[in-house]
Order: sequence, then structure tokens, then C-alpha cells
Amino acid sequence: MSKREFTLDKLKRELGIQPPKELTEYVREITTIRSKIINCLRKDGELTVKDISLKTGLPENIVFWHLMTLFKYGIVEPTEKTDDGYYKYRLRGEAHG
Amino acid sequence: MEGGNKIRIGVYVCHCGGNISDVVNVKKVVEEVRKEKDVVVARDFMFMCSEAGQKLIEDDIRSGKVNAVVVASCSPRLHEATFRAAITRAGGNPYMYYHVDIREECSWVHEDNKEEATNKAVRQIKAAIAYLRHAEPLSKIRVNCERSVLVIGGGIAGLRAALDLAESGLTVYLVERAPFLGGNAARIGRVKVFPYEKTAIDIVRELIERLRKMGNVAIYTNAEVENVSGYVGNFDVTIRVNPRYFRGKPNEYEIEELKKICPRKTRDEFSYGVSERTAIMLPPFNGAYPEIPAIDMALCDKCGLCTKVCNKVDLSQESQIIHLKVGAIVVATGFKPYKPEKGEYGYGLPGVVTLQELVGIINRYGDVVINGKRPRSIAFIYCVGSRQRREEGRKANEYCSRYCCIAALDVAVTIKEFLKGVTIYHVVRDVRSYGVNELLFEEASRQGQIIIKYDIDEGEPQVTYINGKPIVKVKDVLTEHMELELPVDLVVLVTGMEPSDGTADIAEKLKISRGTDGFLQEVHPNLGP
Amino acid sequence: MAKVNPKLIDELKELGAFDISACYSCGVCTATCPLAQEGHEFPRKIIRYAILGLEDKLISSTEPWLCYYCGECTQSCPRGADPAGFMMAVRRYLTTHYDFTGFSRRFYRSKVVELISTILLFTVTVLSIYLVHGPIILTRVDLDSFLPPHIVELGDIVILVVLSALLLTNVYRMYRLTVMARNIPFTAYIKEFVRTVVPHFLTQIRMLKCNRNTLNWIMHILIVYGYATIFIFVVVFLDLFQTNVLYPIYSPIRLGGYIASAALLIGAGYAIYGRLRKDTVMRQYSHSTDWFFLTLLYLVVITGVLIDAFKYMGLPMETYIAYTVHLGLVTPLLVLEVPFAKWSHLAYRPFAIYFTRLNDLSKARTVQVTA
Amino acid sequence: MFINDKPKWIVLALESGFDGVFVAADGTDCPYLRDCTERTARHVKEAQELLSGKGIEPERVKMAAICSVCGEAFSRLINDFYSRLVELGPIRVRAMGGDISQKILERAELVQGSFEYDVVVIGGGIAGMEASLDLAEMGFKVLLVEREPTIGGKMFLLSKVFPTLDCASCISTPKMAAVAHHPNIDLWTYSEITRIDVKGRGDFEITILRKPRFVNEDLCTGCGTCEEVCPVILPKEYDYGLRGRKAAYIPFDTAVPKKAVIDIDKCIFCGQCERACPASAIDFTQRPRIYRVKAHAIIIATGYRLFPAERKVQYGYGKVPNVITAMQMERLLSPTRPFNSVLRPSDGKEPSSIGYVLCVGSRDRTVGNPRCSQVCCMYSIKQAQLILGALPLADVTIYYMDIRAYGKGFEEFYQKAKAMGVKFVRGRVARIEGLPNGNVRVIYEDIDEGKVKLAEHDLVVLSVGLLPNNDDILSKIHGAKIAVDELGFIVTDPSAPTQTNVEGIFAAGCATGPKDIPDTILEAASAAARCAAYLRSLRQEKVVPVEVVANGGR
Repeated sequence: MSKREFTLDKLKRELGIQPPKELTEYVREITTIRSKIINCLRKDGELTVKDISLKTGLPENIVFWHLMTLFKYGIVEPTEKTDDGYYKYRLRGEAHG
Repeated sequence: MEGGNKIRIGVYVCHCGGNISDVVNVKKVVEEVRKEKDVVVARDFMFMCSEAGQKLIEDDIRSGKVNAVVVASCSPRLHEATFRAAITRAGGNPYMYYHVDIREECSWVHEDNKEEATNKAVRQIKAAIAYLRHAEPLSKIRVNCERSVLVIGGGIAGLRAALDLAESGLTVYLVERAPFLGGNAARIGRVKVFPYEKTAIDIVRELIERLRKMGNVAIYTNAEVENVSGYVGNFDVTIRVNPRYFRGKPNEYEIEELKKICPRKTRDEFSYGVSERTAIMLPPFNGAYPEIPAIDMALCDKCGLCTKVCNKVDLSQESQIIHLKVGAIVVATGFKPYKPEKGEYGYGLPGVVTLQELVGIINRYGDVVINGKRPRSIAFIYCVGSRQRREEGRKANEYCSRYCCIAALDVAVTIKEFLKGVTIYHVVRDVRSYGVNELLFEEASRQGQIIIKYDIDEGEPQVTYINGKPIVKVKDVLTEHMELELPVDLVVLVTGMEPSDGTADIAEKLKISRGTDGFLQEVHPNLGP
Repeated sequence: MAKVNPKLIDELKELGAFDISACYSCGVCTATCPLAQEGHEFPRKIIRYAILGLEDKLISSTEPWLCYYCGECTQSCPRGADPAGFMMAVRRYLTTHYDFTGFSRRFYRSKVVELISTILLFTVTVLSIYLVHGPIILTRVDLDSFLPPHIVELGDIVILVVLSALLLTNVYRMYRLTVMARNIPFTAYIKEFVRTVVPHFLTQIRMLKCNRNTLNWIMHILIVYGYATIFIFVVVFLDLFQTNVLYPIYSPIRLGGYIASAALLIGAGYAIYGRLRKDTVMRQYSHSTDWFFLTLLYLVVITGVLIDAFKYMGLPMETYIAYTVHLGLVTPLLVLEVPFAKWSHLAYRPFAIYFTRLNDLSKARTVQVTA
Repeated sequence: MFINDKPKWIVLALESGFDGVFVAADGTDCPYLRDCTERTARHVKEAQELLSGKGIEPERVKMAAICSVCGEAFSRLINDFYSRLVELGPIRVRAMGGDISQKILERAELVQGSFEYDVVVIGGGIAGMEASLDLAEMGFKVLLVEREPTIGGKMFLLSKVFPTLDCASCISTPKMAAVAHHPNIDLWTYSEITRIDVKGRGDFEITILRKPRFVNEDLCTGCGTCEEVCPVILPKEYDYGLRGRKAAYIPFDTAVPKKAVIDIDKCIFCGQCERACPASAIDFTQRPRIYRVKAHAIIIATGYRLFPAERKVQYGYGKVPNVITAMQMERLLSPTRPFNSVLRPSDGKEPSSIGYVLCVGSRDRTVGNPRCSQVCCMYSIKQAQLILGALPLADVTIYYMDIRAYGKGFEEFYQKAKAMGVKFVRGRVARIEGLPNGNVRVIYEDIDEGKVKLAEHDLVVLSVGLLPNNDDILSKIHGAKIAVDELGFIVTDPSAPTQTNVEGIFAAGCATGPKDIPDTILEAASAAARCAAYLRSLRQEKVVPVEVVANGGR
């Protein structure tokens, strides 16, 4: 497998294209957000969106959006609901960022 | 997979996206049935019926793991065929299959007792497994199917269906109870059908004309379906064609004479009772089919006067019985307008008519004339015979008839075009001018027609009389629930639809189920509307 | 049980409410309106009165005067029914109803009547001046001898008395039609008058409640104060104002006159410009009476400025002619517009606020009594 | 004027950022060349053809003969042209957008060979699927073309359907499977129609661009490994942005075909997917393929697009986080929901009070749509019932003008919602404001009481109207013009409601106007029947004459 020529390299060579800078920056940013959230959960266990927001300094809606995406990919799962209608979330098994 | 092989059953339990799994413990069901003898595979899935779900089954069959399938999901009416097709695709026998309904029969009806619902599902699946253990693979037989269709009802739906079927090459038999084609749409006459520029009668006429040109259509008017037997693809139909008592088309002179001669009179149903007709029913509009008159034997007293002015009258004709073989039947028996009871919103009193009667007046006279005068103000009262509330001792149509708001607005806009000064009130509950018809509503508004909304909880609008003129009393929701008195010259009751008389009859003969509203029930409102 | 008059809406349409029939009563206009308040919701309620033909209800409403025509309702109306234009039309309608002479009705209904009346008054004034004027001195500008101030003063006072009488009668009729309060003490009447009419007349502050009316408010204030200044000069200080003396530029009378004229020019100019451009919702349609009012006002100010300019340039004949024309225009402006037409709103608006307040007080009292 | 490259110049102008080109030619009395005008017209026409090949609207180039005294005419023309351009909006390179896809698009290759079908169905939503299945059952060869990477349209995203409340997926997913398996249906997803030529009676040539998924469909098993490793997270269209997806993704769990696709514009070329794919299915060397397909009939089933709620500025959509559209709520309620429950997007709270604002983008002249969208009342009532099922303690309030529960069983469904405790408030909402605690305030006049009221909700749902989705496809038809109404819905014949004004082209579903699922299916079946009749008439099949029994003698 290591000697296999990847089709991606071929495409890059043929077209001479690079991903746009804004895109790579965007990806770096979301990766940071993701790892912040995951680290936070890893450290403190079960947390609500508000808790994570306070700990990471990220806005609540951003935290929630990423949590739901992590939930989709099976990295995070909800646990019980608090009285005021917020769920708590925790990492599912061994999470990897 | 052949009979000699040992039976290997696969059980597939569907969550139905929560419809089932919210009540029935699907995982437990799977665990339970897995223990059963001959069960080699037991799985659950969010949507068994989806591509991915079907693939599960197919893969198991292809790999030879499974040769008989139990799917526990929704009603077999929905998806039995779906799974049979999947099994066939994978090379299995589609009849080594049992469809267990654990949605309608477990989760939906036993929402309150989750545990029992689960147990019931397990029992049902076990029964299916037992069935399959003893089942023998069946094979399909091919039955020839008649390439002909019976269309019942010669209204606009029946005409259109017959034309489409005929154009796709099938032989079509069109049966209409009335002596002439056209149904209700023909009676709407010269009122334009929003949003088009055509009038209803134009559309009917065009359809009839095109239909008559087709060589593969037989039209029976004045005819009724007597009996239907047979099975899917091969129905035997008996039709009774009642005589018209005419041997061909009378000439113009004879028609003029026939108009005058008959002494028996009754209200003409074509104008919704606005005008009178005699026992000799002449073609009601230009382009009507057939062009031959018919005699209404229920009215005729066989005085014989007509035979003297027209030698084509033949009072000795008898009804014919026709036997047909058809592959399919289209029921298009249409509707009849709701008939208000006497006194309902003043119905029966002078100056109170139904929407259909108003349409009849417009078509008959080309104008609106009530008691010899053109009205200066008209009030339309909506939801008469629709959206009724269930009360003791009274038949109630709880459904919305869908067309009346639009029909009434359409008529009102037409009236306003030739009666410029008339004030029109619409006494409504909700204006249901859905879709493009909203533009019709807006047009009516811009013409200055006035919408008044009433709340049924505050009582229905009242029609009373002062000095012989109707007055509509209504509480207007839009104006602080103020009680208004509208002195008008004409009250129009916007009546809903009811299933036509023929509908119940045909449903009986064809063994079609009807809904609580009396209309026919489709297979599934969304899957096969 | 309310009786309905289906013809009412036609009358309102004549006065400018062309699209109102399209209304389907959704309530967005009322919910959008920055001035609608509890118990005095508009425009939708007023629209319903009009569409149903509830004449009495419409005439007894003060709400139309509480609207300052910011146009937000029209901009948000999903049916394009132009509620703001409708409210304007209702104000015209009400003006005709408050006026007992019937002139108002005629003016609003016919441009011709309005034009003829204006020309007539103009001619009468010019003719009177022709008849009463003193010696025309051409060697220097001598207004005092051309038209002695006491004669003008006399004219002023006659017009003032007649106009006030007419306008106040109309206001009284408005009171009769709109105020249902019969149970509040006289002192409350006085107190509320001081609390409502006076400050509103002086500041027009309600106008600022509308979200985008700040500029309009400024322009409106310019017209009000510009006009008030000149009015005071002319009626109270005519001796000082109409004079042969050439004041230095810093003199309060001259400077005040200049500032007031400038204010009027800017204010009225802005209004005319807006109506010509039709850029905002509220300026889409102008009734002929609006144009009459603005044109007259503008011409009056310009001729006033001309008198001054000619005087300081030392052009006697030009000054006299300008003065004659000026007075010829002032008369119709005052006699027609103030009691019968557009300008009557200077009284109706503050009084509407006052009357509304009275009704509220009365209602509160009734509730108290019953409770 | 006679440089042959001229058309390319025009194209270049549009490609490099101009939104339109107005060619002001001379009148017929050009002193230099007699046929100057005709030549120019030819260039313009060539340019337009080039443009439509690239997915740019040909109307962006306009030519008019203007002479020196035509000032007024010129300003009128240019104004008309300008307003048309405003309607069209800025150029989107429809094929894929972005630089990279443009470069990839240039590598497109024309696939040789003849492709012939009886019918090409455009749009793989419920209407397109139903019509395809019906026609295929009758034995016709059908090509179903879908722009998205999966068929299913909008229906398979829904929760449950009114008035029976059974799940939308139960109806749409089996149909999707049936379409994929039917021997008479060829299914081309992720494919775009770039041109339709009407050549004659029953003779259409359709140019179709099949975009590369960069995944070998034969090898991909839909396992989702590529999606797991992809580092790029983007808003997921199928959840209306409620949560993220990756640049390499499988559109949906129940997608058909369930194959991955790589969003090349958002790819950072890290290559992780290719290394991780257990089936070695990732193939970046795929090229776009262009097909020329012959067809005898066309069915347009392009469905609808939602009214862009942000255009109704007063409602704050896009600014107030807890104002969502009904389609987003539909996702929240569906079994394949993006969240673990119905939660509001600002902070994940389970809402206890939910407001529905009806007629957003419909019955509203301020946004240019005076019509009613037919379905919003009912789907809102349905969602209200579902919410009460999912969150039994929640309050649901529906702000309405008229409840249009007109169809079979609809009125009963409405009455049921009332009985369940859904609050119905008569009054159109005028304004929506966000509050600091995430709650949302609606301002409206309660018509019943005649009072202006403010109400606070945890979450507000905008019941957005439906707009046509066919302007794109219609602009690509050459040789005939399909009649549309002022909103852009296809106009059909009143006595044959699926027949467009162009012979051989039929329309079904929301392409002809907003409608609910039963009506859509009916219309699709009807379009299929009409289409079948038309195809048979082309083949001139003999009909079996039938003896008409004399009915009263003739």
C-alpha cells in the first residue's frame, strides 16, 4: 500500500491546484474548537452546553452545533436532562479528536 | 432453497423510525425470537423498508444464510410487496415470507403498555416463524388481463380518465347514470374557472369532443352498473342501459314542438332546480352528448302527446342489459351539493338560495334577478353543510369541502363584473383560498367585496326578515366581535359537497370501503391517494 | 347591533384610500405601528370601520389624528393596501365632517372649487388693497404710506377673529363627536388641557415616536416655529415689522424674520421635494389639497422675502407690488387652509390627544365606579 | 466586429465577474459593413450558446440596435435589462461553484455513444420517482436525472405526514429503493442538465453533465470511513445546517445510492479519505462526463425551494438563533433527527414554549409572493401535534390568519390539534426579536381581542412558503419556451393539468405549484399516464375499436 500512487496526488499534479487559504484556516479553527470541547469533556465528564461554554469561552450556539456533530459521529452522547430542560453530554467510550 | 432444503428463517424487526421502537422494545424482541428453532438470523433496523434495510435481507439470502423471511414492521398493506420484491431480487422465493404487523397491531394500539406490546410482538413473530416452518414455496402463475377499463361516472373526472385511458390504447366503457354527460362541471356553465380563462362548460365540451373522436370508447348514458363479479384483471360487469324512448335525433322543428308539448313538469336538475323541465329531457347545452333527448319515465304518464309531434319518439323501448369484460374499474361518481334543511339559515324563504342555485340563475338568465329585481347587496354564508359540529340527532359533515370558498369567490367576482354597484359580503370562518386561488380572494377584496369572519363558538350567523327583506346578523371577529346587521337583497348559502347518490350504490356493488364521511377510501392517503 | 353603510368606503377612496379594500385584516399594520397603544389600536380597527361602513364609529374615533404618517404600516402591509395613505384619507374625511360650513367637503372633493376660491380671495384682497391704498411714493420705499399698518392690522384682526371662531367651532364639533366623557370634573378638563394640548402644540413630540420621522419632525418644527414667529410679528408687532425703518442685520426683528423665513423655506421645500420625488412610502400619493397648501405657503414666504429684498435694495414699486401679491396669497392661505383644509390639523392633532386623554380618564372612572 | 473570438470575449467578461453584457449595435445603416447587425447578432447568439453550456443564463447577454438618437429607447432597454439581471442575481457557476470545480469542469469529456430513452424525468423527488416508476411499470425506458447525490427529494427528510401521521420515510424510502432496482429505470444522480433541445415532435436532445463524486460507485460500500477521517466540517444541507457534515460524506443514512461523495470545493486535499478507504473507492481522477441523450418525452418534477426566510427581515431569521424554519423543525422531529431530542439551536435547551408563525413568504406582497403555499397550515398543525407527543409539557401556539385545512381529513386533523391543546391565535406576526436569554419575542395584533401583544417563546418556527425550483431548468430549454406564471411555476392546461404548453413535456408535483404529498403523487401518476398516452401516440399503436351499443338508436 505504501507504494501506491494516490489519485489525489495525480489530480494535484495535473491541475496544479491548492486548497484555498481561507478553507485551510477554517479547518484549523474548527479542529481547535472540536478539541477544546473534547478535552473539556474528557477532563470534567458530564457537562451541559452552558458548562462547556463557560469553560472554553466559546459561544453556546457554537458549542452546541459541534456537540451535535460529534454526536452524529458517535463521539459524544447525551446523558440525563436537567430540570431546566438542558441535557448533559459525555464522551462515548474512547473518543479521539 | 428448494423444498428439500432445511428451512432457515431470518427475522427482521423494524423500528419504523420510532413508530415501533418508542413502544416496543425492539432489542428484546430480537433477543427473544433469536432463540426460536430454525431461526438463523434476527436483526433490527431503523427503517427495514429503506434501501439499506432491504439490502440486509438481500445479503442474507444471497449468502445462502436464509431461505425464509419474517419482517416485523408496519401493515402489510404498505410494504408486503416491497419485501417480496427484495426477496425476489436476491433470488429467494417471495412467498417464503411472512409479514408481521407490529406497528398498527402493537405499538400504535398499545402505547400505554410497553411491556405487553413487546410481548405481543414476540408472540406474533413466533407464530409467523411457525407458519414458515410448514410453508411450501409457491410459484407465480400468469393470468391474462383484459385490456379494457370501465369508467363509472361521466362527470369531468370520468371524462378525463376515459380520455387518458383511451389515448393510451385501452378499450374504455364509460357509464353515466344521467341521460347526458358532463356532471356537475357542465352545470357550472359559463362561470370562468379560476385561474384559467376557460369556462367550465368549455372544458367539458372539449373533453366530450375529444372523447367522441376516439374509436375505442363506448359511452353508455342513462345507464347503471347492475352487477360486478370476477377478480383483479378480469371483472365481469353487467350494465343496464335504460331506454331514451327516442329513435334518433329530432330535427330543430321537432325540438321546438317537443319543448312545448309535454304537460308534465318538474324542477330541472341541470339548473339546480332554478328552471323547469318537462318529462322530455333535451340536451342541456350546446355540444352535450348524446344529442338525442331522453324521456324521464319517472315523470312521464304516457299521454302520448309527444309521439304526435315527433315520429322519433318510441315509448315502447325497453332497457338493455349489456355484459362487459374489463380489466379494471375507475370509479368517478362525483359529488352532489349539500342540500340545506328547510329553515337552515333561512333556506326556503324568498331571497335565500344555495350557491348552486345562484349559478343556475346566472346560467339561465345571464344575470342575477331575484324577485324581478337585481340585488343591490348579497351576503354569502360559508361552510353550510361543511365543518359542521357533531350534535345530537343531526347529521354532520365534519369535513371541509375544499372547493366552496373558491367557488363562491369565483361566482362573486363574476357577479361583480356585471353588477358593478352591488355590495357583496362574505360571511366566512376561514377563507380557504389555497394556492393560486389566493389571487382570486385578493381580486374579490380589491373589488370592494367585504369579508366578515365569524367564530362558530359564538353561534352561527342568523338570517331574519324585516319587511320581507333578509337581514344577516353576525358577530364579526375582525371588528371586536361587534354584532353586525347586514340588510341584503339576497343570501347565498355556500354549500359543501356530499358523496353523490351513486357513490354508495357503486361502493356496495364493488365492495369498496368508504370513510366516515361517506366518500370512498383510498388504499393509503399518502402512499396511494 | 351596528348598521352598515357600504358607500362609506367609496367616499374614502375618493379622498385617497385607493387600495384599502385589499386589506385582509391580518393586523401587521397595528402591530408595526409605533404609536398604536393599548385601547387605541390603529390602523386595522379604523380600516374595519371604514370597510364595513360603520360611519358613527369612524367619526367618533380620534385615532386617525394620533397617526403621524411615518409609513411603516404601508411598508409592511402584505397585501399592499397602503394603510398609511388610508389614515391620511380618513383625516381628510374627518376634517370635512368637523366642518359645519360644508366648505371643507367642497374643497376636498373638487380641485376646481379650491382653485376658484383661491383665485377669488386673491383677487378680492388685491382689489381691496387697490381701493384702500395710500399714496404711492416712488422716491423711496414707503410701505407705511402705501398701506398704513393700522389698515393691515385691521384686516389681520378680522381674519384672526373669523378664523379662530370657525376653527374653534370645528374643534367643538370634534369634541361633540369624539368625546364620550361626561363624568369628569371641570378641573380635570383644565389640567389635561395644559398637560396635553400645550406641550404637543409646542413640541410635536409624538412625531418622534415614529422610528424614521426624526427628519420630518425637524422640518415640521421648522415650519411650525417659522410660521409662529412671522405670525406673531405680523399680528402683534406689525408696527415694528412692517415699517420703513431699515433695521441693521442684528436687529431681533430683522434677524428673526430672516431665520423664520429660512425655516419655512427649508421646511416647506423639503415637503415639496419629498412629494415630487415620491421616495418614501408616505409620499407616494398627495391629494390636491396638499399641493395647494404647500404651494401657497411657499409662495407666501417667497413674496415675503421679496418685499424685504426690494425694500433693502430701495426699489419702491417692486416692493409695493410684492407686498400686494403677498397679501393676496396670505388671505387664501389663512382663510381656506386653516379652518377648512390641510392646515386645520394644527388644531385637530393636539386636541385629538387631549380628547383621547379625556375619554381614557372617563373610562377609568367608570371602571372605578363599577368596581 | 468580425473577429471570431468575439463570442469568447463576452463569455470571458461574464466569467471574470460581470453579471451581464449589453451589446449596443448600430442600426442597419452602418457605414462600414452592410450586414454588421446580423454579424453581431450571430456573435451574440454564439456567446449565448457557449454560456448555456457552462450553466450561465444566456439572458445575461442582450443585444439591441441603438443609434445616436435613441437615448430614450436606450435607457428603457438598459433599465429592463438591469432589472432582469437583478432578478437573475449574481452569476453562480451552477455546475459546482468555486475555482477548483471550475478547473475540474474544464476537464469534462463528452461520452460517445448513443443514449436513447422514452422519457427523461427531471428531479428525483417523490413526484419524479412516482412518475418514473409508473412509466417503467408500463414498460417504458426511463432516465431519472437528479442534481443531488441522492434521490428522495425533500420527502425523505420529513418526519411524519399529515393527516395520517405515518412516517414519511416509510413511504419515500421504499420508492427510492424501487427506483434504484427497476430494470427500466436508469438513475443518474449528481447530474445536471445543461441543455435541452426541442428538435421536433417527440424528439428531444438533452445534454447532461454527470459530476464526479470522486468515489468509485462500484467499489464504495457506504461504510462511512472516509467521512469519519475527513477533517473538514461543514453545515449539513440535509439537516438545513443544524449540525455538521464532512467534506467527504454520505448524504444520508437512507440515501440512494448510499455512496460517498467528495465536496471538492471544500476539500483541503489532505488525502486521509483515500488512505483510509477500505475498498479503495476514492478516485480523485474522475472527470465530469457529458452525455447527449435522446428522449421522446420529458417530465419536469423539479419540486420546490423554500422561501429564503432571511428575506423577511422583520422575522430575524439568521440573526436570532432560536428562530428556525419549519423544515428545520421537520428535521428535529424526524426519526433521523440531528439532535437527540427537540432542542433549540442557541444552547441546546428543550423548549417548553414554541410559537409557529404562518405565512412566511406567502400571502405577502412585500416579498413578492401574494399566493398561498397550500401546505404550511397543515404541516404546522402536524408538527404541533408531534411536538406535543415528543414534549408533553410544551405549549405550542400557532399564529394564523386563516387555517386552510381543506383536504381530505384535514379539517378533522385541525380539530384534533385544537382538542390536544394547541393554541391558535388569529393575527399575523409583525415582528420577531431575540432576547438576551435566548428566548424569542413575537409582536402581533391579537385580532380576536383587537390588541397588540408581545409573547415570549423558547423557540419560534417560521412556516415558510414554497417557491418554484424550475427557473434553472427552464432557462436551458432551447427551441421552445415553457409557459410559467408570474412566480415561475409551470402553467398547465386546465383540462389536462400535467401538460405544459410544449408538446411532449409534462410537469408534475410542486413544479406546477405548491401542493401536498397526496396531490403530488396523484399529479405524478397523472403525468405518467398522459406521458404514456403521448408516447403511444408517437408509436402510432393501433387501438382496438370498440362496438358502441346503440344507446337509444342513432
